[in-house]
Amino acid sequence: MSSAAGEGPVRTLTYREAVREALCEALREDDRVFLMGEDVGRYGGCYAVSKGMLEEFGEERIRDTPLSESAFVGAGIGAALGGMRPIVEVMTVNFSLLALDQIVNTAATLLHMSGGQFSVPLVVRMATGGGRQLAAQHSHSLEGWYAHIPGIKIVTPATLEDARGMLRTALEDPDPVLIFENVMLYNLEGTLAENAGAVPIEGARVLRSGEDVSLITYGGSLYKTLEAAEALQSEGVTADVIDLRSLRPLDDDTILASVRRTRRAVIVDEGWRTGSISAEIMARIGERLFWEMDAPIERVCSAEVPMPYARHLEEAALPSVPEIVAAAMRTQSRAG
Amino acid sequence: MSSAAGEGPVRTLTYREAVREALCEALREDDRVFLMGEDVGRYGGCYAVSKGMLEEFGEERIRDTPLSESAFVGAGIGAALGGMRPIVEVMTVNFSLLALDQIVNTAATLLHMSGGQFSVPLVVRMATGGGRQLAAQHSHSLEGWYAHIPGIKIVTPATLEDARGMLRTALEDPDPVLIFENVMLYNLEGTLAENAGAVPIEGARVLRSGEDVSLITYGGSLYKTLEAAEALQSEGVTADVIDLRSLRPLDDDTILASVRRTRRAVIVDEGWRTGSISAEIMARIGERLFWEMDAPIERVCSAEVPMPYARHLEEAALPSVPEIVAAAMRTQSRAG
Amino acid sequence: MSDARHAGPDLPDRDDALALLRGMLLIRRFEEKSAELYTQEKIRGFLHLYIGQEAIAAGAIGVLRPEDAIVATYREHGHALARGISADAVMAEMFGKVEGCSLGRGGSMHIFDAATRFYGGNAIVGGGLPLAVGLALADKMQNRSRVTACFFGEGAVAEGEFHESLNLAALWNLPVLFCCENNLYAMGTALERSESEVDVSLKAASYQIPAWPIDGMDVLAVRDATRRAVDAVRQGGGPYFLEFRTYRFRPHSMFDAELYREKDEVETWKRRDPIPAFSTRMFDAGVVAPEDVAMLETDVEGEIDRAVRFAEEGTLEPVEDLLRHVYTERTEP
Amino acid sequence: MSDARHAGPDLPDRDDALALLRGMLLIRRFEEKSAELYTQEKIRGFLHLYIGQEAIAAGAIGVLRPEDAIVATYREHGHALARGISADAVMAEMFGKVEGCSLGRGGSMHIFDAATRFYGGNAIVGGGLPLAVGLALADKMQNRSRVTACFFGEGAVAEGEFHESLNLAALWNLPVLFCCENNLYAMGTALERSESEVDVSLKAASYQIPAWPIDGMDVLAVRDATRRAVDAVRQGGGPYFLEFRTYRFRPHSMFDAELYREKDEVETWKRRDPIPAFSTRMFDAGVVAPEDVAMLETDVEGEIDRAVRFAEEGTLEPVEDLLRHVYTERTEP
Ligand SMILES: Cc1ncc(C[n+]2csc(CCOP(=O)(O)OP(=O)(O)O)c2C)c(N)n1
Ligand SMILES: Cc1ncc(C[n+]2csc(CCOP(=O)(O)OP(=O)(O)O)c2C)c(N)n1
Ligand SMILES: [Mg+2]
Ligand SMILES: [Mg+2]
Repeated sequence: MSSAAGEGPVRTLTYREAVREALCEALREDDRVFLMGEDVGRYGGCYAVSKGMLEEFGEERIRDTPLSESAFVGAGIGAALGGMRPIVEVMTVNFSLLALDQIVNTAATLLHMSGGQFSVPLVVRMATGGGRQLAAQHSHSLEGWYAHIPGIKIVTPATLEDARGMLRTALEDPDPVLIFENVMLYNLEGTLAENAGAVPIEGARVLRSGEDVSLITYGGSLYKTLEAAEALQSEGVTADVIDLRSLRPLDDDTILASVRRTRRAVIVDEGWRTGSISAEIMARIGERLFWEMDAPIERVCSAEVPMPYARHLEEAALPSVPEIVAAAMRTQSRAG
Repeated sequence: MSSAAGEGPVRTLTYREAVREALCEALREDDRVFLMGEDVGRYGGCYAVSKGMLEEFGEERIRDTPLSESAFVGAGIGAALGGMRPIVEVMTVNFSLLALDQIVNTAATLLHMSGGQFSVPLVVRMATGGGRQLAAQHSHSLEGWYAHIPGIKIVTPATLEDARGMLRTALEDPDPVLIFENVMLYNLEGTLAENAGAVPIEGARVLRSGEDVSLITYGGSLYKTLEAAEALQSEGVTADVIDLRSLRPLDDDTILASVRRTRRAVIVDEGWRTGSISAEIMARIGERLFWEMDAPIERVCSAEVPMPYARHLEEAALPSVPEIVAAAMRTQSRAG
Repeated sequence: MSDARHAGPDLPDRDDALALLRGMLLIRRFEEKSAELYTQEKIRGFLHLYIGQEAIAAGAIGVLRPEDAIVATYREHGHALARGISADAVMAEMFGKVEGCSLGRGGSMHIFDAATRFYGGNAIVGGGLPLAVGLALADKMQNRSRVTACFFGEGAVAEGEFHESLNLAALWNLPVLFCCENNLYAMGTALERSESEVDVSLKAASYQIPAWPIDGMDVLAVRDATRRAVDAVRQGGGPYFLEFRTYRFRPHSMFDAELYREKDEVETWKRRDPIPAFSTRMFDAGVVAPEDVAMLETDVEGEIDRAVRFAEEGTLEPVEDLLRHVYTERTEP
Repeated sequence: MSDARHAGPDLPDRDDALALLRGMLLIRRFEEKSAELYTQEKIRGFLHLYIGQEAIAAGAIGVLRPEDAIVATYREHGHALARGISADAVMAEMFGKVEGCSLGRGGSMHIFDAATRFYGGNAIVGGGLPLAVGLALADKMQNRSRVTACFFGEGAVAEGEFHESLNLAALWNLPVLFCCENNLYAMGTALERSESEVDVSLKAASYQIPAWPIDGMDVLAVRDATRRAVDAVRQGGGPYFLEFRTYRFRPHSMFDAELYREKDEVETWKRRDPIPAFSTRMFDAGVVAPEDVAMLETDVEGEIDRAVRFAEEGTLEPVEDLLRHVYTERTEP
């Protein structure tokens, strides 16, 4: 699905492997880097991302933690202050709620409270998203929610390039970066340049260009959106597809440049509709391009319901390709 | 500042007293109701709201808790399931982050996960907001952020009537209701009808009517907004002022009816700008009234910075009357 | 309590022994069937089997009265069945059918049942403990002599919610029975790799809660300890903590490659399988005969087959109802 | 350690005694001045005074080396001064001036200083403990023999973060010195109303961390215990826990009506005021003379006056800089 940008030699791998490569590279190249979290070591990672890494790097650097989300996220902050470059894996975003105090009240505020003295070069990775019938406590998509918090950065690698390349840049960042990996992407297969490496963690990317509408999305919804764009094409509607890549900061320039041209936009995200990141993007477009829009901005989000277990209900709750197509088509019809 | 709606006899009291009256009434009239939280008893409440209540109701029903936010909020959920009507006071929204797992993963999901079997008639009260120079860890305004979560209700009493009347209705609600009391309001003095009692917890209220712009706000920003409306009037611009009262659910009808008429809107809220509740309201207006708007919707929010201690910086970070006036004036000038 | 551990509980009579055995067998076969149905993709999501730990649910839950409450985890089919929730309702739940005990909205990890006061089915490790404290608080405030039994794994001991909840329960003298099922692993993390103090009972005792380790592979020991504990709790003695030492024979969930433990260790524990251990003991004591077990097996098989059929034949909730059960449905006055 | 508690530490010499006394006096007078400035509205927000607890900061922090780290709470002026952060910088911080140690962005609750490895100033009860664990983890992983001293009140013991952090520190054998200042109250909540087990050291010991109660009103006892503990930690012995038994003489903050404790109790404790207790003892032993104290008082007064002047004369950060320090400012390459 995903493909390498450059021209050089490429290879096939999964998103999971791309993340693992990035982790291994970071640990190999910088002694200060270590991975810490529940079951990252012996078990090989809940989603098998860190499988085999314990053998290569040892248990000090592939550090299994007890079930103590708040303490080990906080310990990550402390270790970052102490000169290390910790990568804390919170198994899934669902459990990160137990560590939210450390993230919001400490990681995000420390630099500011100390008048600029203490930067927190912490990377937190977590799996996010629904779609695996894991029901109401295991299917949150809260990355857009986290984007409300000043002092942290939120990135959402959706492509193999980003899975492979964002970690490195996040580790070089002096401030806390939260990386959200959508659970549905781990098995995604694609090609990647042999020499794929670090990529910026800021800035959106236009993955497909069109004239009639801007489809704006990120993470797990990217492939649905690309599929929708394909379907729209066959209806004669061509679409820009923007992968936001970073939710905080948002890349206003790329979003506005696209929408200014297409004059119509659909935002797709897996957060619950009310207060999702789509609302923020709609607000920004409205603020900046009010006079230029040809149709109300549409959004396709998750239904406002804790995720049901039953498959047909979960499917109905999540954004779908037909919904995206329908929303895009609505932007094409004139008048109110 | 605040004044009684009806015609009957009135009396003067503070917002704090109105909340206390509501609490006392609830405890007197229903044996199942009790108040639990840090320092609600012996200390008299961090903001002196429950002062004197221990003496009247005893320590079983005015229940001091240890510093264990997650456990006592969770115990509130359990007690609600067990037939009680707990009012859990989380001292301030800042500490509620420690209890977020219980709120989001249990209180908000239990009814759904159980297929409709277990309602959670829990009321959680917390103080919210900045403005008292309490700096980055003690000045959050996260009520709009909480409004993202399906399964809970979010209310923000801004007037004496609501401080006095929403609690009762919240206690009668079968689902979790979070009541956010802005810290700057506790000393607010006003009049209230002698017989003031329960008021609905849903539905916005138009507190002032005008023709030229809709000023939409809630909680601590209400009085700034009313002041701005007064100032605007002297510039010949008349404004609707809407007190949202409830952030989840939002009262679309009242918002849309007003904006449909004024064709211009300013949202004022104390949340950090990105992803604040104002974004959601802007999104909804854009979705429904795209063709009817005469100007881009404006918002006045908090600056995207952890709250600085220094007074002049805190003041600059929070929404202010001049900013609201300026935003409203911007909506009055035609063309882009 | 210590007496009990040394002398050992009395031998059960035939009916009693058969009931205990049936209880364990039902869970075992139900779980085996669930594993099968998972590979057939009839059951989806996460599936955590209780195989190896049956003596705990079967031994402990029988002691509770109907008015008592239960709080459990995502590994809770055993507790649900032991509590008397029908295999039909649990199976249908895992099939995502309306006939499931949670309408199919919960799935394997979220079994709920108001009729038997079964409060889930919590998939957040440690998340159920505060809930149990609150249920017990409600009982205490309403002067009811009910007990809330809260089951959780030893992995939960590291969570802040464990600490806060035990303190609250002890401080307020609440009728909670904490049942820690120490199966030595939290996913792939062995207890000694997650706790500085591996004696879980000792940890609990530091809250001034009476706490005992119990052989969780011995259904009689489990029942006996639970009886004494429940009696103490019901009489207003405050919370009680039982650490059931046990082992899960299967992977953590259906996704687990079991890299973290030796096959040998698993085999050693399997030799202590609570079901043959108990039946052999009953054979030896002449309380139960091998034919009885064969009959129980047939009976249980029938019950499970019916449950699978029930689940298969169940209906899916209409998609139009997606948004239901987010807020309580009230009939307007 | 128990030896030390029985035999008592050696008598200090004159310079040493004067330094200890000056350390305590500086904090006491600084806090008294702060209270005054608060009523004048020069200092705003929340203000938590350390009066009564001076022996702890003065006694313990002197033991640390420059390369060691400190994590503290919102009641941290004493620790900051004891660590050698200038009264100027702390006072200016509370005035909200750029010359303050946190640029005036932090205020009374958020004193930070990179030069002395003073990591705040955390206003979330219990929030500093995980941080301390992480700082110690960094030292251990980098093979540095540094100690992280983490100060917190007994109220924090009920928090989940306390539990999780102690376990992590012990499990990983990290160089953290946990310093619990048990002043018997968390705001208005007495220890016995918040903990089922009121022996805080016993609680800590349940994580297999060596833990001792120390008389926190005796600066020599504090210092002696801290020395031994720090030595053990620095030598790789893992974490250590000291419970300093103390009392705060003033209200929790400037908003506290003190409804929860008797005047008598406060007066009883004031008779154990660590400053006169120590100076009297030094007079009696002939180590220090009353005139010395008078000189120290004058000296301290001067230092504080200068600090107030410094703060008064300080500058406000330009409002245009509001959005600074949210993210690290990098000079583009
Ligand atoms: C707060 C939280 N963190 C992590 C997980 C992921 N997880 C699910 S089960 C489990 C292990 C729990 O072990 P234990 O408590 O011993 O119970 P067991 O599975 O052995 O029955 C983990 C880490 C979770 N569900 N909740
Ligand atoms: C998580 C959290 N909950 C509540 C508060 C409000 N609060 C501030 S200080 C305090 C009491 C803390 O007592 P203790 O830990 O004993 O420290 P002391 O104030 O006695 O020094 C409380 C409840 C807080 N700051 N953080
Ligand atoms: Mg386990
Ligand atoms: Mg205290």
